[in-house]
Amino acid sequence: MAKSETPLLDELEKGPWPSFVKDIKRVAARKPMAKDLLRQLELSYKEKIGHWKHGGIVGVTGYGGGVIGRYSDRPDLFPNVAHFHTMRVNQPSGWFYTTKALRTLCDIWDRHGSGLTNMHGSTGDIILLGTFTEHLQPCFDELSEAGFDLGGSGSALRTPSACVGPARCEWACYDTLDACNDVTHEFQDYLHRPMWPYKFKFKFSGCPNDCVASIARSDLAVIGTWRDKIRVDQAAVQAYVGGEIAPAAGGGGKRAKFDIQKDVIELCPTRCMEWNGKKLTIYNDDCTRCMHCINVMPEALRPGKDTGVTILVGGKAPILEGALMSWVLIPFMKFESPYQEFKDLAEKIWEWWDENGKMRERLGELIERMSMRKFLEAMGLPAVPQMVKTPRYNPYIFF
Amino acid sequence: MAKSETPLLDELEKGPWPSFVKDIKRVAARKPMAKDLLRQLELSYKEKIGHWKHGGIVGVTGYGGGVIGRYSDRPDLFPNVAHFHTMRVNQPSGWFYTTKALRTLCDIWDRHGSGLTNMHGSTGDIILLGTFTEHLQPCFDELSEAGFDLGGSGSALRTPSACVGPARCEWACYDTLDACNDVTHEFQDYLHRPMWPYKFKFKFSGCPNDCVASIARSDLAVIGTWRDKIRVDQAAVQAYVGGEIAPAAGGGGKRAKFDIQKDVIELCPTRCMEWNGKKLTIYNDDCTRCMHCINVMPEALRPGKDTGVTILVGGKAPILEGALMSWVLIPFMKFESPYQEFKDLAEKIWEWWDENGKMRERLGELIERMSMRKFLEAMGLPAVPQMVKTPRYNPYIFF
Amino acid sequence: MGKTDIGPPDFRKFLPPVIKKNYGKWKYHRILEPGVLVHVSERGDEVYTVRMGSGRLVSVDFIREVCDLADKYCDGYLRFTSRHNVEFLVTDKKKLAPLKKEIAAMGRPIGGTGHSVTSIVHTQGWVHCHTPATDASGVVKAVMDGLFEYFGSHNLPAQVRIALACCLNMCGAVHCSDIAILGVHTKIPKIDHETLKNVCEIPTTIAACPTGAIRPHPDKEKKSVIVNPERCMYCGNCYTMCPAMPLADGEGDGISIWVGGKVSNARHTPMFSRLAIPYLPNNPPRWPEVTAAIKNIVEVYAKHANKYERIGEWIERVGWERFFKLTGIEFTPLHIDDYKLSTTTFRNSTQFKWG
Amino acid sequence: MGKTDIGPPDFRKFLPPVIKKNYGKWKYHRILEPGVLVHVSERGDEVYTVRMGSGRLVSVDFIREVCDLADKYCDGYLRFTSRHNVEFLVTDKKKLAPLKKEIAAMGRPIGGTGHSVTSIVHTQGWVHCHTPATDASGVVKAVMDGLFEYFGSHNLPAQVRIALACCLNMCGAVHCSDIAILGVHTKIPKIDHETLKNVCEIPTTIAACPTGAIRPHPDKEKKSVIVNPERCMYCGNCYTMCPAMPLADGEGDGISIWVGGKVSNARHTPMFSRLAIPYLPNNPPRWPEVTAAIKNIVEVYAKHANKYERIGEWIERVGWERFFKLTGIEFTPLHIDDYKLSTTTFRNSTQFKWG
Ligand code: SRM
Ligand code: SRM
Ligand code: SRM
Ligand code: SRM
Ligand code: SF4
Ligand code: SF4
Ligand code: SF4
Ligand code: SF4
Ligand code: SF4
Ligand code: SF4
Ligand code: SF4
Ligand code: SF4
Repeated sequence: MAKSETPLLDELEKGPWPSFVKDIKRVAARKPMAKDLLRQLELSYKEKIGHWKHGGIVGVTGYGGGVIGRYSDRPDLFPNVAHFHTMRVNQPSGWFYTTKALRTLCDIWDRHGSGLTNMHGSTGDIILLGTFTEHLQPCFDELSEAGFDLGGSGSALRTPSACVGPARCEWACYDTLDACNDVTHEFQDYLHRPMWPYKFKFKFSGCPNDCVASIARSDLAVIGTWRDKIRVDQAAVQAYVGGEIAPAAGGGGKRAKFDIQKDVIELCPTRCMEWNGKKLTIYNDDCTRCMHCINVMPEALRPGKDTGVTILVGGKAPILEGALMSWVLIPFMKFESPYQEFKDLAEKIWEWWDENGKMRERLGELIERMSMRKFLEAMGLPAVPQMVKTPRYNPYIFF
Repeated sequence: MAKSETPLLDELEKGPWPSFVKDIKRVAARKPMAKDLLRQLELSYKEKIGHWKHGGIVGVTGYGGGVIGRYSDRPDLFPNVAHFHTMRVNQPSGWFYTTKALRTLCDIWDRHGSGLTNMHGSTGDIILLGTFTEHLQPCFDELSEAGFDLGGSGSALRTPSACVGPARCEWACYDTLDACNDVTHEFQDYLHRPMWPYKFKFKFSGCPNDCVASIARSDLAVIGTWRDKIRVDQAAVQAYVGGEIAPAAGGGGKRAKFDIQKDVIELCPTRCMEWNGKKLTIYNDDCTRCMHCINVMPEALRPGKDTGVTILVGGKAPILEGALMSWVLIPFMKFESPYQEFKDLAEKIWEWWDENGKMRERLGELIERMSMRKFLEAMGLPAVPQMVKTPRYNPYIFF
Repeated sequence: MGKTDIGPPDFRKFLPPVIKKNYGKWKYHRILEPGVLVHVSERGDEVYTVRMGSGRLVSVDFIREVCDLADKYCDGYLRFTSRHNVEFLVTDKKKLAPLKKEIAAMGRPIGGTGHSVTSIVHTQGWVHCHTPATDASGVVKAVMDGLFEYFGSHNLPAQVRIALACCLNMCGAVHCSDIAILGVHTKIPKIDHETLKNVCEIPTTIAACPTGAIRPHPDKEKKSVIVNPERCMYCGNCYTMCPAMPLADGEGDGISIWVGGKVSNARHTPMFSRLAIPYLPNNPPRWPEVTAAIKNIVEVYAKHANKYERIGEWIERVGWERFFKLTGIEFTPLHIDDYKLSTTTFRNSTQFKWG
Repeated sequence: MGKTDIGPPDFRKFLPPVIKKNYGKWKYHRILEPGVLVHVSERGDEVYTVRMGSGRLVSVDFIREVCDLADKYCDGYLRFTSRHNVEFLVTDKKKLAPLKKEIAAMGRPIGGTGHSVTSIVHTQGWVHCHTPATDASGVVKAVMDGLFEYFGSHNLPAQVRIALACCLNMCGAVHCSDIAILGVHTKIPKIDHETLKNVCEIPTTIAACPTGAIRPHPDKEKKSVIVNPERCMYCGNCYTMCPAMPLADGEGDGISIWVGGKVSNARHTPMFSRLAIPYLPNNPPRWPEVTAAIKNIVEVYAKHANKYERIGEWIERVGWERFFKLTGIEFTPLHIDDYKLSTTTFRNSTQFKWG
């Protein structure tokens, strides 16, 4: 049996977690691009260094983004990955698919690329991983025929993402999927044609559990919330206490025994709940809607009905000034289709950011540089205590 | 009755709190300086603006500090405060006095100054408030005769201060008064002859209650602590619970009813205490020596016996880079006379600060600029987790 | 010529016998009543402490009166506290009543212990300093008159430490006080272009500004500087370095109020004071707006906080949203930090109360 | 030419009937067993979800296999989660067992729900990016092999979210994860002075450095730049802007481990990941040091944390001193921040534990 060309990578075929090496090898059998990818990766494993050159500018007609150019720095050894560009395909909101649509995508990619993908990229796109420049346009054409379009890249609006929301979650305070889809279609121009100081990302989570990590990974995070009371089913509370219903959120395992006092009452961040052995009382004025009690007793507690969203701005990774999490800009905004108030806000933000932002300066960094105060002025928004963890302790006030 | 020259100030003679205006008026009757001070202050009250010029350089022979020069900007109207310099007199540790010593001071100041003082200045000195340049030297000579010396000012070691400590407090973990006195005498040269980038302050508190505000008001804070267990007298605990002894720390007033669970157990920051109705258990490994339980039940709980100090550095007011509170540098140091280890540390710090500090750059600002890491290296001290609230979350590591 | 470098007198000479005998041997204390403590030593000795409020700016006459009392009741010993109050140390319990009576007769208050408003740490103000944006002693007198009942009582949830500083140099611990009164300028320095070149070094003056608001004067002849109003936040550091750049202004100067600071490590770690009210006008002699604002804060706190909750601990529990709502203080854009550490003060969570 | 600007397909076309019928009408869910949920709607309809672990870097063959299962058990519908796992939506409870059996037969795990280690969010690494300091898929495979038992069980105190980013650009949410695996360079850029002038703009390159470590090359002819090793912290931003300044180095590159980050608002507000281990060597193919270090952290956490305490909440309760002691990880000067917000991370209190 011929000695394997990828002894190091072969080690990763062992072990219980699904092996990407095994998966690539299947495709490598029929796809030289995949084969050479493995061979180049083996070299990287040996030398402990990547073998991809700085991306060039590649793309499809009419778009300034959606494709990440990639070239091997050893095309001599790995000719089939001399080019290995990736195409970002905008995912359907909530990553719902029919097998028919997925099979179409697979066929297109089998014809035009390495047959490898990331399902999905961290921003949310379907990542078609690796092809040659000449395949880009034909591949795009077939994708478009099949009803798919490219996602964002470069200094543009990037592909928005949404949590599963009302499709399958009882805690969604607004239609995350519709909002994400609507907004993505509304701003196609900004998405396909980079025109800003740098990238801009939206993320839509249906409630403060934030299952699409909007507060950490988007310049403008939309998180569902409610203004009225948590809905309580006292009988169901007793059922949890009595053990008839197992607490949710994986309370199972060796920590199964449910203790409402220890597991819920004492973990409420504002201690605004009381349990007297029979009845659960929630002082909703002091509830900060952290979701914990609801997470643990979903059959007994439900978010309120007067729902909407909290808008937060500024989240980003560390380069250049340090990582940021988004900050509360608007504590509460009603959020129904066609989301006009939200779209107007986005346009206003982009205008101010485009006017004042330096090259590669994200929204959060610009707000930090110019001051939240100037940003609020530009947005015509009031300063409210919900925006701060603490008022300033620095005495340098620009009266 | 002649109309008062100070109608506005006269308003401050009313009201229950002791009136400084009444007090000054008494002296003004016989001291023109005090009279003119009141008249100038009245003008300030009318114009809502101070009438003192930028201080000049005044002092006594052999010293570079200890006197704050002050000149009225209206010597024409208030000739007797044309000069109104203050002399900072180094207080005895813990602000203990005999009436004999105080009367001597009063006589000297009656002879050489306005007869007004601050008992005491925020750094701790006796402030002899206001005299003419020609009085400075003779006044100093008489003070010295009477066993008093000037405090610090300018870019020098300032007057150290200590809490009442073992003189009258049961919680002092070291002799704050002796340490303060010893250190002040040790470094007289640094105190009287400014030679550093800027000022430097010591403060000595006997325990984490920090009754001399060392963590906020000194570059090098010495706070008493212990390494072993809190001493518990179970009978006394029961006495508090039974109401035989009233809880200390002003538990009186309308909140008198003592509830050990609510007032002590649930307020321990690390929840490391348990009360089962009879016995108090403290898990000392998790105790962070915050003092609260001891504060409330002084007859039942006492600090441990293996005492010493925690050394913190960097505290200062906001100018220029923003206010700082001191940071843990050495979690535990035995602290007995002659405090040589501490004095060596102080010298080492000054040397590093003097070498690297910019003009008017405080120790805390220098550590921020150069990095705590470089400071620890220079001090030959290890990095320990007690020094941080949290390890870095910024990924820019200087490997 | 007096001998130099003799340093402070040895405190041991000034310790009353009962203190000398029990130095480092104290066992516990009790607060007998507002302003009166007793400390009991391991040998069973007792020393009673009567704490008398003092305005800090005091005359030699006042000191002599205090000495008379100390001679009469404390064998000629006394001390001052770290917050300017006088402490009479009495060994004979029977002397307490007459001592207290005489103190009252002098119109001096007894208190400042336990859960009280003790005396306000403050600075020079218009009495002596050259960079004040308000007075110190006057404001303190007015505020303490308003809070007088809280000095001699223990009805507050916990200690309330108030401090005043008359400019951003913040002498004292204004940056870590339950309530801080801070003098603020709100007008840019009025530059005296004539004298500047004689009294100031231009490079040092320019470097003195934390926000780079100072630039060389465009007219080279002037050999002076100009201030960019957009960048000035009135810190006064340029005036500290250059006497030709005063900021004091009768109309612009005023007082800002800060809350929630703490020095002790009890329960909660030490905290900075945070902005509650950006600006109240200087309104001597009794600063009605300032006294009313502080009284309101103390009373809302007293009504809502739990026992042993300092103001900062109370606010941390109920939330700043609730603080502004309960006190009726308006939250403005000025409350939001815009200096170096601003992002660490913004709320990165959907955890907040509606009011 | 394909039509442009058509945007993503309408998700409504891809919703299974049970979802369409109960869209926005779900009432509650239960976690039946690790990897299997049931959601019940207000009308009483039920949808069962089987969550299958996926390595994210998957081939079209894998996707087709998944489609086969979805056709057989879910009427041709499926979805992916925000952490790359596949979710099969089943309406007929009886199909669960056979579906699970077939998934197992494919060698694919079921789990990632509730108090588990769900799949690791990760990025390109050596597979595709040009700025990595380590691989992504390989490290994730090795680490998940080591933590495999925690994927399909609910034995942890709370959810453990692990993320990997192969350089400081931190694609994904490495900056807010319970455990973060971050590729780090430790050697300064190797400047290719020949090509630099053709491929880079010198001013932009110089401006790209957050610490001002880049200066024009002293030798004007070179028309290049040099890096001051003292000021460089290997962030890689210069390389992002200028292809002639690569940092990747076979010996110097490695992995740092960060802990205590959190995205959700449950109980505690969101938190950043904090440094636990500054550097572990790149040791492909199975990164033994990295897998061992992470397994140790997960197991010490599982042993000591209370129920519903994420790693960051546990550490906040016991103290970082205790975390380093229990895990045996060495606390070094590198753990202490030295960038812009450093002073907000230093301990301004005597409240700490001895160990
Ligand atoms: C493909 C993807 C990683 C993945 O494997 O999933 C990715 C890949 C790259 N990212 Fe990213 N980022 C990806 C999601 C993210 C995220 C997470 C998110 O969007 O939810 C972040 C953190 C949030 C943020 O944007 O700050 C992220 C923060 C960055 C940064 C740092 C930006 C900053 O302001 O700090 C850079 C650097 C840059 O933009 O120059 C970057 C740059 C890059 C580049 C283009 C490398 C470069 O410097 O040119 C990477 C291309 C790799 C390649 O060869 O394919 N990528 N990147 C993700 C996008 C796939 C998709 O479209 O679905
Ligand atoms: C007298 C006193 C206030 C009082 O009424 O008690 C005082 C008065 C002055 N202080 Fe102070 N400071 C006094 C304690 C403090 C304290 C508190 C302490 O020492 O415990 C602080 C905060 C801690 C600190 O040092 O940071 C303090 C922080 C300042 C600062 C800001 C320093 C900084 O780095 O931020 C300045 C500005 C300067 O030094 O240029 C300053 C400057 C001054 C000057 C010299 C004004 C100036 O800029 O030239 C004041 C002279 C006023 C006058 O005309 O008498 N004073 N100053 C205090 C000293 C009396 C004594 O010796 O006992
Ligand atoms: C006399 C004095 C020390 C001195 O050397 O002069 C002193 C004396 C005592 N302090 Fe203090 N403290 C003194 C200034 C301070 C300061 C400094 C300051 O205010 O500038 C603090 C820090 C304040 C802060 O946190 O902002 C201070 C924070 C405490 C605490 C902690 C209170 C808390 O819960 O946060 C205690 C414990 C208690 O009272 O329960 C305490 C307890 C005590 C005890 C009970 C200690 C003892 O056993 O003797 C002393 C008398 C009780 C009292 O005043 O009710 N002492 N104490 C100071 C009196 C000031 C005054 O005239 O009012
Ligand atoms: C399917 C998914 C949403 C999606 O649109 O794809 C999802 C689905 C659910 N999440 Fe989530 N979460 C999903 C990513 C997230 C993320 C984002 C991430 O990890 O990148 C977070 C933030 C994580 C963080 O804080 O760092 C997240 C934090 C939560 C929480 C809060 C947990 C906590 O105590 O901090 C809950 C509540 C709970 O589990 O008790 C939750 C609860 C739930 C519930 C129970 C909501 C519901 O009623 O349906 C869902 C299934 C339970 C489960 O997974 O145990 N979900 N969830 C994502 C599954 C990821 C996976 O494959 O493992
Ligand atoms: S963010 Fe909230 S609404 Fe969205 S999936 Fe998670 S728990 Fe459900
Ligand atoms: S949602 Fe959170 S804050 Fe509100 S009651 Fe439940 S546990 Fe408490
Ligand atoms: S700091 Fe501690 S030892 Fe000193 S007086 Fe205050 S309580 Fe007593
Ligand atoms: S000193 Fe503080 S931390 Fe220690 S047991 Fe007492 S209350 Fe708890
Ligand atoms: S706070 Fe400012 S004005 Fe007041 S004494 Fe100190 S330096 Fe002078
Ligand atoms: S007052 Fe302060 S901010 Fe304004 S110019 Fe002077 S130094 Fe600069
Ligand atoms: S983390 Fe860095 S190396 Fe990895 S994909 Fe993102 S940009 Fe590339
Ligand atoms: S790697 Fe980062 S710190 Fe080093 S020179 Fe490049 S940009 Fe500057």
